[in-house]
Amino acid sequence: MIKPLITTTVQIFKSRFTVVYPEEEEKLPDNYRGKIRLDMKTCISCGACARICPNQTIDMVDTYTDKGIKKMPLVNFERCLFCAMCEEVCPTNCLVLTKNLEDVEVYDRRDLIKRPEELE
Amino acid sequence: MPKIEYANLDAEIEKLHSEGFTYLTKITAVDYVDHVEVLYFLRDIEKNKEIVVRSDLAPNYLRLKSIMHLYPAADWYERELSEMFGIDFIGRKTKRLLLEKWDGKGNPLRKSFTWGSKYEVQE
Amino acid sequence: MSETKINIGPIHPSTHGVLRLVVTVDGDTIKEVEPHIGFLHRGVEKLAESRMYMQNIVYMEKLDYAAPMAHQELYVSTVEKLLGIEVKERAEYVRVVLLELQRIASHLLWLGTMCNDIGQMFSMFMWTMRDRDMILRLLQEATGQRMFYVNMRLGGVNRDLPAGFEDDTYKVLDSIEHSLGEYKDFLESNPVFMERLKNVGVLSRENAIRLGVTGPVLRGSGIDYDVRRNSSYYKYTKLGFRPAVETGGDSFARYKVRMKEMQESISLVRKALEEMPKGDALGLPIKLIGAVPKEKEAIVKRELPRGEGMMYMVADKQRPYRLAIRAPAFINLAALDHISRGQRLADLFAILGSLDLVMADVDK
Amino acid sequence: MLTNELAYSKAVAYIMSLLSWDKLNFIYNFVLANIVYGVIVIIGVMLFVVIFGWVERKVMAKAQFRHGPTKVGPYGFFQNIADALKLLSKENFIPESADKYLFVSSIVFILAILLFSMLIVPFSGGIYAVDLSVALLAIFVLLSVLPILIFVAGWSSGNKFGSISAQRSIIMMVSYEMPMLMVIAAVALAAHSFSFFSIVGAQSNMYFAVLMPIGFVVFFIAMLAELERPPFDIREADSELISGWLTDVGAPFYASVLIVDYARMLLGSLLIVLLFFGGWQGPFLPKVAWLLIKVFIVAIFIIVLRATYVRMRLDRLLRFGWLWLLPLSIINLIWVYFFMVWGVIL
Repeated sequence: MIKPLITTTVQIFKSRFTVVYPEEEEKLPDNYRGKIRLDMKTCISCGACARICPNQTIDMVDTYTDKGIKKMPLVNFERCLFCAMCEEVCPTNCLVLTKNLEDVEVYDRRDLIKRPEELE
Repeated sequence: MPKIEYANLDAEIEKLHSEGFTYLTKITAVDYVDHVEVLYFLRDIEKNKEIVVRSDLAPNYLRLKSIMHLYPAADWYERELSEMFGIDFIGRKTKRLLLEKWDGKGNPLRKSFTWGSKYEVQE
Repeated sequence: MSETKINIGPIHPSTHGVLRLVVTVDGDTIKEVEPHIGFLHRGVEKLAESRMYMQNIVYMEKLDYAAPMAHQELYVSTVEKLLGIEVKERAEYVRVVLLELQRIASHLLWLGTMCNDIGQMFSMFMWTMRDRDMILRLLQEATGQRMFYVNMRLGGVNRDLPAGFEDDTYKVLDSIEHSLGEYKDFLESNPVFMERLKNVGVLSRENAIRLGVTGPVLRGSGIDYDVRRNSSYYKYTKLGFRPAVETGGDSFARYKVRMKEMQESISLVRKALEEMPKGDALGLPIKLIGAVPKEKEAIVKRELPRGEGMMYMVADKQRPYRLAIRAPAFINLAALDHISRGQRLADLFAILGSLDLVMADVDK
Repeated sequence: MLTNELAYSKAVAYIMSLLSWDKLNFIYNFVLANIVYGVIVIIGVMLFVVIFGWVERKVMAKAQFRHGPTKVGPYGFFQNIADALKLLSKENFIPESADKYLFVSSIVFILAILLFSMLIVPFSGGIYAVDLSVALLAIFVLLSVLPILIFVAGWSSGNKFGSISAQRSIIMMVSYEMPMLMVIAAVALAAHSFSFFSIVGAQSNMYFAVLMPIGFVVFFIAMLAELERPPFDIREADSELISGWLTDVGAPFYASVLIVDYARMLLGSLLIVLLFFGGWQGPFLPKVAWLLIKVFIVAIFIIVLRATYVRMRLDRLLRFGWLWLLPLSIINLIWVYFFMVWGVIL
């Protein structure tokens, strides 16, 4: 009857485990799969990522680059599952998932659709 | 396990049940457009033996005898199959749809059931 | 006496996920429980038919969000059997480590939510969540994501275990083993807890077989059947795996089975880490045009945390022609009506907790 | 016209003859003193509700390795006030299937009765509203009215969960009221009177908790059931009945019920301290300080209980109440009687 009480009081004096998120940052491993980073220069607009994506979240849109209009992937983060299949399929691996979480937290759903320029 | 004729499917299942295959793992069906194949996965728990009983059904005559009296586990599997494939099971009490949030028209897992238009990405 | 129908609706504090129970109650004893499912039906089997083999991993993980690694591994080994690809030596050990870690995490989630349903004000839930979070951080280190890993590839894993993984795991396993001991005597010397679980929701041996239940619910009723030993995949027998069986058949027996299984998984992970051979564990990377399957169909059985999962796949060049999934929670929920007849209304949630249901598994 | 003034002045003269000066003075003092004291008590109870709510959330959080409220005020001190304001600002809806008047009046009465019973309980030697000679009985008359009011509220809320929880509150009452009253009889027997002052006075050389340990344990358990603290919160069983009789309660009423919850907790721990731990007696600290320290210790023990124990099933509680609590309280009564005969305590 008394043993559970002892266990609880022992737990009271242990240190806290939760992290107060906005103030303290949580340590993420380096291979964490967060927001996609696109290297516009090396992208050969082959569309492999658009075809491999299970949720069809990547769409090839024509963007203005210094070498004229090229088709670049536009990512709709509303439907993205962060499975990093596009990173694996990309022949010139110009598309990498980074540890950056802040850009993917938005207040307006339309901001989740990121054009290639915003994926820098 | 060779295919069983549609006629003596029930006799085969009863024979296996008496032989000791008392555990029903799953009932599934596959729609091969010209015929629908039904599979019963039976198992004998003590002697750890497995058997798959298969048989073909003509696409227009999708009717099977219910095996709920032998395997109570079959209740939910049969209801799921009747919704997904349109196979109706004879000798069943509850007729209520298993999947609540669905109006029940059409059988999704048949090849004839197609999706709406491809889901476009909003610009 | 007057019979009233109580609708324990889809949104309820202690139905895990979206499950609606229509309970006909006579006073306080339950006459009949009628589960209504389908709120979480995403049509995964139909969806899988329109995606290439390796694209379906993402959906197979969401079949059971409490143990995504287990379902993903079940699907990948089905495709491997179809394409006739052998799993590498080291990759088998890596998979055993990741699978057993996921099993401990899933059982900890079960322990927390069950104590919560019986009425403990969240403290056991928070303790188990702390331990579960340690494991999720480990898996995050190994795969890159906390919940949905997508790290299995045909024949192996997409990234080998990082350098400091072994001693992190040993530290985490020691602390979990210590706290498991603490929880065990915290709960079992707590008479109110024992009252809520002892001979509540009894499932006899024959009924367990007739109703086709699986996993800890089956082993709780005294039937010694565990896919890891019976169809011995991934050298479990070599790692000295012994299934945990209880003969009580009531909720307390199911609780003890899962506690023993956690202990068993901890020793499995330790042994697997020691005997892990050197070499590469990397599988084939994902390609737009994958290999063409050799066999026509494949049947694969695995021991998921909730029970025995089975996948039957019929092959069609680049896409599965038909994928039939046997979800353990589906049939465990079907047995709820039989188990909870004659019990008290308050016990319905102790039984639901002991069945360890995840609605994503049921609705597929 | 004339007769009006005449009648009016005669009436006034008659009233003035009734009220002699000292009677008027007494009425004036009585009304003033008690209204002022009442206001002070209500403010004190509200203050305690805020402090205690914060302490409970912090201690529960620490027992579960988390932070608890940290945003509003230093260390989240004003979180409860923020919650109360949020609840009060919400629209107060009454379900149309509910019996309007019964539903509203029962909740308001619960709050009123509880605050009224605060007047009877003395806070320390000097601070008290009225020294009833039968204060103990009055308190338990009021405390046993609460479950009936909760029954009325649950029953009239028109919600199926509400009516089940209403039935449960009556069934529960049957199981724990009897032992509690038996233990009070034992306490009164030991202190020769029902008034709190003599009870506390009688405990000067030996606390009643030491004198009758069985009685103390029985009273503590019964009081837990009265306060609906886990492991006995069967009325608001969250996992089964969503929140029992509170399921269809509008936000402002829910705020008042939260206040009732913590006020009842204060009343419960106050009673335990007064009856068994010798109220405000203590070596050198002022009287009120001793009372508050003891109340806090008892309250924190109740919180730890809430963090550990699982909810007891209804029929288990009945069996526990009748098979264990009742015989124990009778044994305790006999035990105290023998002590009285040997005259050890006084």
